[in-house]
Amino acid sequence: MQLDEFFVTGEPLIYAGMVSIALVTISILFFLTYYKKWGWLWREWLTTVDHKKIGIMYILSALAMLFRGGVDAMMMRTQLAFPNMNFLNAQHYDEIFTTHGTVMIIFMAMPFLIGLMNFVVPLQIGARDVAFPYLNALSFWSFLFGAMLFNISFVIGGSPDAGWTSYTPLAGAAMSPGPGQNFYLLGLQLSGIGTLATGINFMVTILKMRAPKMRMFQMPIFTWSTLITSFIIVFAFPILTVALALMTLDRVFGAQFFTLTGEGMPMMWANLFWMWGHPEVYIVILPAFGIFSEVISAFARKQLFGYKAMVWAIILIAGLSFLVWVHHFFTMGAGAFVNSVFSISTMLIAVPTGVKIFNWLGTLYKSKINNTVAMMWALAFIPSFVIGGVTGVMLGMASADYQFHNTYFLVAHFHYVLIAGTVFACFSGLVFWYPKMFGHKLNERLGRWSFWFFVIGFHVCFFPQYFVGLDGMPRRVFTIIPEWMPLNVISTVGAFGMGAGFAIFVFTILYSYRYSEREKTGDSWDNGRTLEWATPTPVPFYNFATLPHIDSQDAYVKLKQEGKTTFEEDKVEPIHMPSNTGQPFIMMAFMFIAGFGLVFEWMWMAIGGLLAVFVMMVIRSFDYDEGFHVEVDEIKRTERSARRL
Amino acid sequence: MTDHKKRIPTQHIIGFFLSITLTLVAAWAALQSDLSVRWIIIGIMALAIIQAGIQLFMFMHVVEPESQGGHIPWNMMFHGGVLATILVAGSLFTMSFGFSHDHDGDGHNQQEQQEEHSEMEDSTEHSGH
Amino acid sequence: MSSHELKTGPLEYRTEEGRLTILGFWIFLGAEIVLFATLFATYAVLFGRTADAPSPGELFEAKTLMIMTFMLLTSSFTCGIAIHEMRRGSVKGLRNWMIVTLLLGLGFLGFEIYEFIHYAHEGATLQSSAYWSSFFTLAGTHGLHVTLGIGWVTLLLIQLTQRGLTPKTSRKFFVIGLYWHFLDVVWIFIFTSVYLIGMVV
Amino acid sequence: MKNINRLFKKGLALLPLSLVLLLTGCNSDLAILDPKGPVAQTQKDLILYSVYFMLFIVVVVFAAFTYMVVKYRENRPGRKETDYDPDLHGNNKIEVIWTVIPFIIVIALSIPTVDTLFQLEKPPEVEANEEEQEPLVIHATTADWKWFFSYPEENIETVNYLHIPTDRPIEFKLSSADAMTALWIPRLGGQKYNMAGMMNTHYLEADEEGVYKGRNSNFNGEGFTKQTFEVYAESPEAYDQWVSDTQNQAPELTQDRYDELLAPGLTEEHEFSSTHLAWVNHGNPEGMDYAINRHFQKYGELMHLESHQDAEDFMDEENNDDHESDRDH
Ligand code: HEA
Ligand code: HEA
Ligand code: CUA
Ligand SMILES: [Cu+2]
Repeated sequence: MQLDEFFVTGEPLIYAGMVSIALVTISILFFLTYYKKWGWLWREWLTTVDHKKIGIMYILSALAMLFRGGVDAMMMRTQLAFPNMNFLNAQHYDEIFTTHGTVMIIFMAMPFLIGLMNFVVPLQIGARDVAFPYLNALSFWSFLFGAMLFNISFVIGGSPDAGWTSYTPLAGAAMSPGPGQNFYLLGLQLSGIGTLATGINFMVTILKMRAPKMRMFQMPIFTWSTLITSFIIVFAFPILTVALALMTLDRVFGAQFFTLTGEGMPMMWANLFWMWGHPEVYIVILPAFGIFSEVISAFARKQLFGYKAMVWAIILIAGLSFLVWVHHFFTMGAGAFVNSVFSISTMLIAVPTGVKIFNWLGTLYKSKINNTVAMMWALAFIPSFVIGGVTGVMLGMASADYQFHNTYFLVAHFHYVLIAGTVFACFSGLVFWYPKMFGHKLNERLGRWSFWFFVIGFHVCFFPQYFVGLDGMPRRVFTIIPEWMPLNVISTVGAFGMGAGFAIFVFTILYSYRYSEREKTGDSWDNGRTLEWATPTPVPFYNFATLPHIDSQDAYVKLKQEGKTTFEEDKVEPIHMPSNTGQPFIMMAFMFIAGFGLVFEWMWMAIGGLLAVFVMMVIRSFDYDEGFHVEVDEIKRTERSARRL
Repeated sequence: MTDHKKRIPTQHIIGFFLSITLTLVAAWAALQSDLSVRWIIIGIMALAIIQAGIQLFMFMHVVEPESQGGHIPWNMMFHGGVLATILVAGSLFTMSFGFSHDHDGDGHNQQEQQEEHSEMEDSTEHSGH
Repeated sequence: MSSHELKTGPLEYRTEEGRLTILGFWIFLGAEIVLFATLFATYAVLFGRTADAPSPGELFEAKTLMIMTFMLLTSSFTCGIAIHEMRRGSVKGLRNWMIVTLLLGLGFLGFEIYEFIHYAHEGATLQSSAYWSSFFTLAGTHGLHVTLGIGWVTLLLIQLTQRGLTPKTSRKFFVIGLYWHFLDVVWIFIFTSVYLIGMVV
Repeated sequence: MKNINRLFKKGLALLPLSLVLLLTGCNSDLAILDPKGPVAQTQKDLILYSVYFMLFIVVVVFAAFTYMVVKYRENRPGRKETDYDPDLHGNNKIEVIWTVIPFIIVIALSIPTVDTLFQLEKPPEVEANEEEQEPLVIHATTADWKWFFSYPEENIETVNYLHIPTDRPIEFKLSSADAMTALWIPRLGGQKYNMAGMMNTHYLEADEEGVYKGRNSNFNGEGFTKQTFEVYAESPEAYDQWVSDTQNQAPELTQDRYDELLAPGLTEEHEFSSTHLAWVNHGNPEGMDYAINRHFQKYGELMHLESHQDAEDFMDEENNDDHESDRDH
């Protein structure tokens, strides 16, 4: 392979991208060296197994990915508002919507939520870490290396261009030769492994490591949603793993699963993809629902309305999520009976989701709404999501979907649920838990600005898309007819509004780092209802000095009433904690190398990388490190200074 | 599997004996018997499920008290089974229309008609010359 | 993360770490069920799509199949005995039965490799058709699991000689026991729905 | 800030209203809501039916939401003590109500959905004053990035455009020579996939004369955007005339010519006085690898397609002289 085949050439945009990536990398390396931060980076972050730090790393990476996906979105919107400017040609546009969709769902939405789960869930249930801290680090690094593998396709080898759904035979070796599609397969494969491990980890954590006496039906609702999400992950991700592996076998090893030759069956890919893909969209919405429940009940200063109904609704949605996948290909011609079955199962999801919506409204009833930025994101979610949801039900009516399918009506639907649901939740949750993570709040005034820009921009961007969809504008086209221009221009204006909102959000983070008042108590909002607020800020690495007995929902409310804390001096005992280790980072780095080798079909590299991974596993197997104990004295010292006793 | 101190693992031995027998029965049903294909498939799949049960309960102790009555393991196995059913049955349900879109029905007739048609065409052409 | 150790019950369950790991492994097995189910679903859907390659009925041999199946069934049994011995506190019993298991596993693998090579000679490879792709992937994934299991048992046997029976080593053996039985379950379904049905239809 | 705040929430509440306006006001403009045939009509009716339910739901939720947000703000002037009840944690009766009502709505939506699903599998029903006609069979085959329409009974084939008679059901036989695509003519009805090695049946019908836009609506690579065609729906007489003109004047389609056309790329409109079905039907398993075997190497090549580049059909009003029956939309 020639060097000019290896690097993507001939595109000014990509040269610009390469230059900026190089500059950013060089400056990061420079600062790390200049301020002698290498050791710090390695000790504190790369080798950490602390769920809080891992959570923060997830969130930072997800924000970076939101930026990347967002820039993709801006480029698409620019192209569609000025189709004759030749900003993007067809091929380039195809690559961009593919990476946009993939990055946003796999490398932005999921990691963001997993980051929040990582930080919050162990604190909410009174645990000192997740069940398998080592595995947790492994998950994170597998996600990050997977994301990097996917993202370098931008400058090396070429991006995938068959849509985030990668339908075969288009995505097969015959019609999409070259490494692009392999990046998709291996990037997702690598990060998928980590996601599966996360699912297992959280299930065990939540099922087995709750504070003494905390019953399942006393768990905070975000923890519940994490549990159920993990359950979906455990049962859905293996499907993706297999589907990706099969396509890899097709592309790299000449198998015939989804090919046009050898009696392959391309549509089986669509089937497998959506058997994972539909549960996947609920993987990114259920934790969001959990976050909204927490935020709404905290700032409404009221217990969540209908807690039990809320929990059962989540469980029901999770169950149904495995029974509706065919609604993504109603138009495949499977016949009226099949479509009827899946139409009905799809629409049924509206019922438990409705129950949730009404219970949030019920929580607001007779409440005292404290309109903070976190709450505003949560409130904006309710009406916006309902629009996305009811249009989803319209898509669910198969015979109508024959007209909606593959149009902007669909694009509008999924952005209404993904952004108003998942993205608003990420912002809401980040603002809400930010003081716990970083010891200071985000500036509220700036927060409002970013909120309004983003939310108004969002509606301006996506509401018109319903109508341009009804007018017959298909998705994934890079140029449009004059009739569709006005609505598309409006849409683009809205998109840039969102861009501004996001820019202000990032600025808020920097501004607040510099100017915000530092936290003095653990209960930053004075409204904390669950155990995470019972810890001091910053949270000691072992989380809880002593574990309270929990006998009610909203445990911290009760603790506050009784004047108790999670530091009962006379009950402190040594705490056992796991040691840091660089193994996960190194193992996944080898995995990355193996993946990279497979992408370019350099077998020596793939095999070498895999062997190194096995060696790391053997090392791990012989590693009998038992962790260490935090002594009582140290705990007391830490707690006293943190609590200013 | 309450008593782990026993010298002779009766449960394992029974399990082993059963699994060998069931395997033989299945092989016999499939290769030697003259049941109809449909009944063979139903029968041997049922045997396979029983065997899976034997492994789970007699060898893997899904429900032993040490794992708290196996509540969670049992749950995972059960739901895994449900999902496996959805995956296999669901894929067949929605995918196997594949070749019957039309090929068995009038699709082929179309094709034949078409062939006749072009043959006719050919002949007229020839006679025209 | 408490390091409290129980004084009674099987070793592998005595520490919190052991209990969590075993539970986690069960959940992992749930995921494995789905993984194999996806392969089975693919196999079922692609059944009959042999293109120009021979059909399974022509290639499958009842004799090899029965030998392989009995080897794996027996290995599952010996593995169960090994864990039983472990719970009785017998390092020797555990080691010896585990070695028997290992050998049976190796035998199974040998036959599988022989079988695959044989099919390839007859013109059925991963590349020859959709059906054969799905066959080799399904059976191959199982075979790969067995291979990994063999490697894993070997590592554990070394650790057993180094450290004897501790809560940690016995937890590891218990877990691989689950894994091994699980592979047997998967094989039963391959035996039934791939081989037997393949020979009947 | 507070004011904007409130204003915006009001604005949100107005959204459904704007929906009504757009739906009624621009009704006739939006392609999907402007049917020109019975299939599209059925779908439009179903869509409007569902929209009424959705509007009802949206109005209820928005009203309740606005009420809560306005009334229970902490610093609303005139807040009363009784407006706060932190211990209110649920009510079974109301849970049942808001479970059952959506459930009923779902049933109300399911019935017509299932009904139309079965209807759409058959040729559209004949209206009272019309005589029943055999559907016109047209094989619609796609290849990267063009359309072949074969009329087996008439023994003609067109590329990238389609003529149909009005008031007669059309039975499309959909298949693809390579990637998965979909036939979609919004004003005549919804889409269905074309797949290699299989054949889907799709019924449409026009009951008004006119030129309608049709396209491939399922992404299949670089030329996707430009894989469009025009549908000339004309009176049966005009249609028959066109058929016989094509039969008499158009060249025959040879296999070489066909293979050439099949190669990935864009192409102009063509017509032939024979069909490719004579030697390959891509909808049969045997026809599945026909194109890929012939053009394997060409699928990876880039066209560097830009939006001003004419793809014969899409942005421009192209060579009308092909179609004497051209009419305005
Ligand atoms: C967060 C992600 C998310 C969520 C939550 C949803 C939620 C839903 N989705 Fe969506 N969907 C996507 C993400 C999501 N979707 C994506 C990404 C795609 C496209 C992928 C691609 O092709 O690229 C997609 C595509 C998609 C399709 C395929 C369309 C097509 O390709 O032609 C369909 C069809 O049925 C559908 C339906 C639904 C339904 C019925 C819900 C329901 O869960 C919604 C339920 C909610 C409500 C209904 C609102 C609240 C309820 C009430 C107030 C009660 C009363 C209401 C009624 C009785 C109706 N979605
Ligand atoms: C969580 C998922 C998620 C999110 C958050 C988004 C966010 C956005 N999406 Fe996307 N989208 C998808 C998931 C998502 N999308 C998926 C799955 C697809 C389908 C892909 C496929 O077909 O395969 C899709 C497809 C898709 C399309 C259709 C493309 C096509 O079919 O041709 C469009 C078009 O408008 C679009 C637009 C946007 C916009 C404007 C945003 C905005 O919300 C983005 C917000 C913007 C930022 C966060 C910008 C940050 C950048 C800056 C601050 C830089 C400053 C620069 C400037 C202001 C210039 N998306
Ligand atoms: Cu999908 Cu045939
Ligand atoms: Cu879906």
